[in-house]
Amino acid sequence: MITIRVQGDAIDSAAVLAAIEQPGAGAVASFAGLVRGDDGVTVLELEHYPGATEAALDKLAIEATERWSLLAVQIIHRVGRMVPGDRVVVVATAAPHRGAALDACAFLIDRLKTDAPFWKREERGSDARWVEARGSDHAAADRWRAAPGSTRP
Amino acid sequence: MITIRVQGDAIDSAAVLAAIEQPGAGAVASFAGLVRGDDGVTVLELEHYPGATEAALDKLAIEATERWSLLAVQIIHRVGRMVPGDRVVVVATAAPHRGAALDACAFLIDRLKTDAPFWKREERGSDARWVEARGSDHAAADRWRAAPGSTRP
Amino acid sequence: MAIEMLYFAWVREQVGHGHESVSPPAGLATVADLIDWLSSKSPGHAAAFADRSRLRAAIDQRFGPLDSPIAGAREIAIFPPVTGG
Amino acid sequence: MAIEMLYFAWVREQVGHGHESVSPPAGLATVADLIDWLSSKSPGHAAAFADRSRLRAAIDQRFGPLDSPIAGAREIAIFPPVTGG
Repeated sequence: MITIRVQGDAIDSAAVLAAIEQPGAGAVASFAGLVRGDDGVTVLELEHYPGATEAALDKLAIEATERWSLLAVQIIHRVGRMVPGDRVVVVATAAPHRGAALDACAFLIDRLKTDAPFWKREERGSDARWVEARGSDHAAADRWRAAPGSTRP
Repeated sequence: MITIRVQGDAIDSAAVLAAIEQPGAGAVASFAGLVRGDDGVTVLELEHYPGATEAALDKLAIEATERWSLLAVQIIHRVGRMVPGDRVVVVATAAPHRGAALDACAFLIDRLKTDAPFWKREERGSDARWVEARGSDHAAADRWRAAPGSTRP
Repeated sequence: MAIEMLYFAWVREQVGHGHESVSPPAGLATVADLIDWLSSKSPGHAAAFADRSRLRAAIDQRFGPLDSPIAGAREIAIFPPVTGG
Repeated sequence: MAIEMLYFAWVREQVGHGHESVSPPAGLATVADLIDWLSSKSPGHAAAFADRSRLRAAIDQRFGPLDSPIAGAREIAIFPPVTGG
């Protein structure tokens, strides 16, 4: 039960959670990435590669279901212009047991940062710049490649 | 910003998520534990130790805020009679960065299982039994004692 | 001095009630001593306290092993290992 | 054979548009060769492609290094390292 969505509209995280709960799911983990409002950013704009983005997210979700015992995965990513407080991405996982739900959720958000074709552009008033990729994101994503199976914590 | 609640009413996870999002929080992680409906359980009853429960949850939340850079922690635990699909517990964390939010959320639910005075009683039709503590829960909780700091994944 | 005893889960069910005020004799040093003494109160108490390995305790709401001292305690809870979350 | 080029983020901004159809000469083997050739199209292309270490590519929507072969490719995207999530 994989749901992937790339959308311009605001993400309704309550709807995501409501949709992923189901019989047999003893555990639901979720992660929301929000536009931070504490470092002067007034607008965050997300560009993506239509088609390739959805394929990359789908591939990640499939990898998660192969790696952990999951009942459902949802990845909803917003694109376009956002303001501080807006949700950029919501990832949710449902599983019989908590370890799988928590690990898969962390895996998906870590790997999404390096494997899916999104680009962030920050505006601070009239100043705009494209966000540079961070080495720490690659380190977080690589940990999941180095260590197959559950390795939490 | 620690919120602890032990309640007989259904847990509104959308309200928990809405309450924890705030300026500066780039990351919100949540976990919901649900009554599973796939193993014949018709009713799950949760008993607790009033006063001591809230104190134990508060202590755990404080330990999390000392260990990770968090903006907010919410732990909402339901008690009384529940049916499959009902949320037993919702844990949510808000942090500037995703690693802290994800790790602290996993820490809280792992440690809650062994450190807070709740007892589960399962009914399957007319048969009722108290749930036995599981060694795997202690192993999960102990990992956080053995390894200070972030160790994900 | 009176101690308020609290029982939870199947300990409560086997004892037959969730709380009781008891006045143990002088000389009881630990929770385990108290449990020995309580076991003689009724068959229910005896059954509930038969297997020490399945019991946990809190003294004035602080969790501790069965060899924790009870001197000065006002509230002592006896219960099975916890199973929340 | 015509290749549909796609550009994203600051690569798109510097090139000046998000897509274009190009017909590279025979003999270009890799994405890097294609980038060399594209660089002569305009000052914008030259600026966008100046620093290879900052460029990533996808050939027919499959992500690959700049030395990936382009034989038979219909859509090639050039872009900076991704920054989503």
